Amino acid sequence: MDRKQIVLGVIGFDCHSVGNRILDYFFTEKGYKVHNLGVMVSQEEFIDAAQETGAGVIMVSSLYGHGEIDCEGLRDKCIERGLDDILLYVGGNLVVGKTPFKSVETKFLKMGYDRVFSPDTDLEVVNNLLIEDLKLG
Amino acid sequence: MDRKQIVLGVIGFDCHSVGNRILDYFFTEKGYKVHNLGVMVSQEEFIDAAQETGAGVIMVSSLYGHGEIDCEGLRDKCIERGLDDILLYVGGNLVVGKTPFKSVETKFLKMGYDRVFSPDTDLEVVNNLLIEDLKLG
Amino acid sequence: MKNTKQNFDEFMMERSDVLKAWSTGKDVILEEGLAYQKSLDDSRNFASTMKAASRRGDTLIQPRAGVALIDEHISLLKYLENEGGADLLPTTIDAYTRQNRYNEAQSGIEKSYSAGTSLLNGFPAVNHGIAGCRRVIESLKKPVQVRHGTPDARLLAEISLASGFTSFEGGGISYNIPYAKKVPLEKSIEYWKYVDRLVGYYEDNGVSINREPFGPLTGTLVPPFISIVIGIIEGILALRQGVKSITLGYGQGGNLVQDVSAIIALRELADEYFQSEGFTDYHLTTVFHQWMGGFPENEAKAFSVITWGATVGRLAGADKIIVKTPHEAMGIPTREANAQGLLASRQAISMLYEQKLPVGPTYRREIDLIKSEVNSVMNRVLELGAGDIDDGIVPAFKFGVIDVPFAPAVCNYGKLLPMRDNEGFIRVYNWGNTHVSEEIKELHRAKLELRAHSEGRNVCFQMVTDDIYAISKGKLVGRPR
Amino acid sequence: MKNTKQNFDEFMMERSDVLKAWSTGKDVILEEGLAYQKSLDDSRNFASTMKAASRRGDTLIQPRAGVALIDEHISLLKYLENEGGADLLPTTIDAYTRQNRYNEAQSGIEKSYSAGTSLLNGFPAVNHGIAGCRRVIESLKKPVQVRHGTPDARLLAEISLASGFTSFEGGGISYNIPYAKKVPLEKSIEYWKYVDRLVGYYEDNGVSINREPFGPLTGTLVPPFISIVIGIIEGILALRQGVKSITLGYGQGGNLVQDVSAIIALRELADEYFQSEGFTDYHLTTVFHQWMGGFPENEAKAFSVITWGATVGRLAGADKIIVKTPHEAMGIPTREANAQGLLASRQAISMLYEQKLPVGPTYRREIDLIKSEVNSVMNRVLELGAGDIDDGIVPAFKFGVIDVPFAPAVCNYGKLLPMRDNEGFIRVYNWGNTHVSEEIKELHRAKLELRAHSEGRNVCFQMVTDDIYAISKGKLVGRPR
Ligand code: B12
Ligand code: B12
Repeated sequence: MDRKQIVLGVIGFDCHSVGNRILDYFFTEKGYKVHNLGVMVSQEEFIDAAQETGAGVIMVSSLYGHGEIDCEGLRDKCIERGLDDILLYVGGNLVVGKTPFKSVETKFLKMGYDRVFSPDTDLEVVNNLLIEDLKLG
Repeated sequence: MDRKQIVLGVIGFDCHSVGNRILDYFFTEKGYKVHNLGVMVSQEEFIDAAQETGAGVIMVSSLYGHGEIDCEGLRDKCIERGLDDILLYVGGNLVVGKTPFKSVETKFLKMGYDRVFSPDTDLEVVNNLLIEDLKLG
Repeated sequence: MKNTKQNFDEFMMERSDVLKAWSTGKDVILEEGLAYQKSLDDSRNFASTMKAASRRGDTLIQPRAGVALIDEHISLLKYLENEGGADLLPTTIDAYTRQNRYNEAQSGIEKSYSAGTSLLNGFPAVNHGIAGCRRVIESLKKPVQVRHGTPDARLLAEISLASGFTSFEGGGISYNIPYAKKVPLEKSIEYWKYVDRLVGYYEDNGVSINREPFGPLTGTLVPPFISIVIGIIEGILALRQGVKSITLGYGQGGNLVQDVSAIIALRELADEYFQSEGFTDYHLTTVFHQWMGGFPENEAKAFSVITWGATVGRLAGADKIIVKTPHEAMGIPTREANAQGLLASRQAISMLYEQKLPVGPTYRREIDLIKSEVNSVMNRVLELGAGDIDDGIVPAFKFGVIDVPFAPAVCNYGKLLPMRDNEGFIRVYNWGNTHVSEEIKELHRAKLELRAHSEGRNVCFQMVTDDIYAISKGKLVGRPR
Repeated sequence: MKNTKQNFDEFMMERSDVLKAWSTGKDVILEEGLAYQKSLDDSRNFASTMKAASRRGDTLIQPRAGVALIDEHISLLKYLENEGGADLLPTTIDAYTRQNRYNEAQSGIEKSYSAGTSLLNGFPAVNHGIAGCRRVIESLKKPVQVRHGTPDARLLAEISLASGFTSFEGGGISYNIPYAKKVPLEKSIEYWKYVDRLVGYYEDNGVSINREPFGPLTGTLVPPFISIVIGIIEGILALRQGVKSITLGYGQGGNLVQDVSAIIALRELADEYFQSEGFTDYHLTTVFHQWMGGFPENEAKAFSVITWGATVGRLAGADKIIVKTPHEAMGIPTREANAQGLLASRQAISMLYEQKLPVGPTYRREIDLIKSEVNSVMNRVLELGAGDIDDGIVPAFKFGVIDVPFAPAVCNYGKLLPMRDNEGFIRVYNWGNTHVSEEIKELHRAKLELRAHSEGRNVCFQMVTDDIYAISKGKLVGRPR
């Protein structure tokens, strides 16, 4: 099972597609196999794709402000479906309104995400963390 | 003795002449006799002019930030020189740096000024206060 | 018959289904809504406010704003009206309502109540229903527009127009392609004919309602001709259903000459096409959107982007400017941040109020280029529709004759790739199947080669990526680091 | 002999007196200062930084900043260098030092120590002396300029240049007329010959020091030709003393066409006059000052004025822009506010970096107008000086041939009154004795009549007042309320 695969998508009813394209392009260039589900992806669709592909990480984006509502419960559903050790990365404008990133991070870590990223994240940094977390290094 | 006279000037080593021109023009239009000493006026020059003319009010401007240093002591000197009931008005950017106007006002009232004005003062309001204070109304 | 004004009886039949989609629909009575609209003062009418402004040569400013709960929404809009000095008010609709997910919207309202803060990214007007919406309208002095991104906005239109909103943003293309994933284009176009027909009803009965197709699309490096083609098509579809007050939009690209030229071209072309379709009894205005792509996080820098937008919008002679806020990159703005965006924009517009930008040959050349791009695409759409624009739309998207960059909709061809040239004009790098002459393609290509040369690299996808980030990183053109 | 380079021995004699004016003067040794300057890296040299920028076609940004105490001043400038991203650094001198009141400055330093905050409006460089000033220079990476407003800046120049400052703002006219009341013009001109001669010494010995006449003057509705005439005259006086790196300045008026035209005219005219005086070995650059008159108090509006300034400065092709801050109307800015001004300006400049404003006939007409105004005044000054510009200056001011509006100096004629025309161009309402042709006067008059007509009032002094307030109240032209 090749863990160097990423399931990528924008969760909920969020239509912001630009960042998604860039993440796809970036990680493909870095040698990952990217399964890009595009925008408006439900939790079920993320999990289905992760099961089908055996990807090591699900990368969830939420830009439009409903992240808090949409992202809740994904970890539990993963466990229910037997994806015990899948990595969950989440990033974007995760809550409604300008909020100190620390408090956003705390909130999403508590929800069971492994790493939380702000919109100005340097993708090279993300890649380094991913190598570490997937023990590819 | 005609109290409807104003001694006007910019105190200290302050060169800001634009507001001074406007005050001169405005109060002249309103029917006061304005003795405009221009910029860079010392406390002594203000008092001399007030004594010579018998004006009811000295209007001190300070824009350049040294107002706190330059304006201190004018009230005492007026009393020394027998100008017991002359009005002292002061206005402009009275201290160094953006400061809540209330604290500036308190500071200058304590120094013995009768009224303290911020730079965005509506001159019509000043005129109304002056009529009241000079009991011209 | 689909290409002309929908028959009123058919409309009424469709309507009875539309109103069933959520419980608040049952309160909407067409004549009662009309009567309510007539009871409102003219100063609250969006259409006549736009008309008066354009006669005066004024440029109005309007924010985006919407929160979950009615009282909070009212106090937000009052603040923007009084402290921000907005000329026109918005009601931005939340993203669940945009997808007709009224259940989710309802739970968002409830969660917002208990959280004591809005957890929705807009105002769920359908759920609040007529009574709630009228409270909003009656609390304000300025005209209010519904701003959203809803492929099927029929119920939203019914409720909001009956509640006294006097302008409705969107269109069958512009509120599908950038906002939806799987809604078939033929569907959203049908839905929007309904909306336009509803507006037509109000117009026929003496109440003018402004309609505003969404010009900026994905907000990201959209070449002017694409935005203009779609604006013209949506304009024609709207006029056919009886719309009379129409405001066509354009999202700032960033280059002064290109943006000014685009607004001029937009206005001239729209009039040409509308008139060649036989319409004369309409009032056309333009709206300029301050930079719609990624913003810098730093607020001082964001102010600079906002001001540059207001500056160009005014110099271009737009009738209205949609204003961003210093919080743009971070999240839904506080009301203070929203008012700051308005105040900065107002200052720029009024400092430019009496200034006229001399528009010489450089602009004229760009205007001509945009016009020939638009004309060749429009001709192809007409061909595909065998002479009728409406019939041409779906095939045009299917074959990629019209292609919106970075759009999420699967019905968008998705091959066109834009890129900035060496002076920051948005050009096309990969045309996909977009239909323009070889000569035009050559011209774009040459401009892009110039840039590539000056950067010492080949024209490549990395440039597109760099361009997407550029303004948020403080540049216009994404040069290699 | 006064019109040419001062004899070195005479200079040295005068110098021994200059250094006695305050105790710190005794530490200044010419050769030691020169050696110190030579020890500094080229990246800290203002003149070469300006030259390199103008070659690259770049527009550099520089703030104004200065506080009473050395450590605070260093940390302020470091902040502006690192967080604000300033290309060039200032050291703004306090107003006591500007009037050579070193005693008052000393007491300001002491009061600032005990108050724990700066009570001076700038950095008292003379009192801090060479050791203090060198600590400032050595703590920074970017070149540092002395910015002040000092009629007699001889000691300040000695101390600061020996300390590693590599640019010195001011001139015998521009640092008298707007900044002083009773200093005779002939005096300040002599003092500034000394400063220029000192710079000439450094130049002769291989260290280039940049000189920058103060273009904006009173910052309030100064018609371009007045600023340009004074810039050219001060430029010639400086070149005569051996200055080689010269930056001529202009304060934004607010109208795009006029401001762009003014910068173009300034550059072209300066080269013409300098060359007709026989100078070829100099490097000329321009500096654009963001709006120098009264600012709006609201910070969002202030950001807008700042951005508009950066925009026009860049479009005009200025080599440097002096940046204002969102605190401008309120008081000396905090360092954060100062950095914000820089960041907003940088964003605007870099978004415009690759854009070229098409400069067509409308600009060209304005350029020609400015040129003929400058030429007629310059001709008259030359006449009054019997062929020599230097001899013409004092009589020109005395008779009002050159007349700076709203200036405090008694040696200024003070009759000229400026006023905005209907498009916001700064025109002349009352010419006093300024020497231009009847044709030009007619042109101004006609433009002003147009405005008066559109406002339904006669051309009157109230308009001048209204114009002075206008930008701070959010407009360019002061229309009746
Ligand atoms: C362009 C844009 C749009 C376009 C989108 C077009 C499209 N289909 O893509 C349009 C105009 C259609 C649009 C619509 C809306 N938008 Co919008 N939009 C933006 C804007 C200006 C730029 C987004 C963008 O493309 N950025 C460029 C890309 C490259 O960056 P990015 O998206 O941030 O993605 C990067 C990072 O976030 C990060 N990242 C993202 N996800 C992940 C995940 C992981 C694991 C990692 C490691 C990193 C990562 O990496 C990405 C690549 O660098 C932003 C504000 C901004 N950023 O300036 C608002 C913004 C995202 N939008 C917003 C909103 C609210 C909406 C709307 C609801 C309308 C409204 N109420 O105003 C609708 C959405 C409707 C819907 N159903 O989703 C809000 C969200 C508010 C919040 N979170 O509090 C924002 C922040 C604006 C604001 N301040 O109000 N929008
Ligand atoms: C133009 C200007 C200049 C010009 C002045 C030309 C001239 N000779 O007049 C120039 C460029 C030369 C200049 C120089 C300096 N300036 Co200056 N200048 C300004 C500016 C931009 C506008 C002033 C102006 O003309 N306003 C228009 C007139 C109509 O308004 P006004 O002056 O405020 O006057 C009105 C009111 O204040 C009020 N008022 C004033 N006095 C009184 C008195 C009474 C009794 C009443 C009722 C009302 C009243 O009524 C007036 C008419 O409406 C202000 C900032 C601003 N306001 O935007 C800075 C400002 C005043 N300057 C400032 C400084 C520090 C200086 C300098 C020391 C340089 C420096 N360090 O930056 C030097 C001063 C040297 C010296 N010896 O004085 C600071 C003062 C800082 C502070 N108080 O904390 C300011 C606030 C800028 C800033 N934020 O740093 N300046």
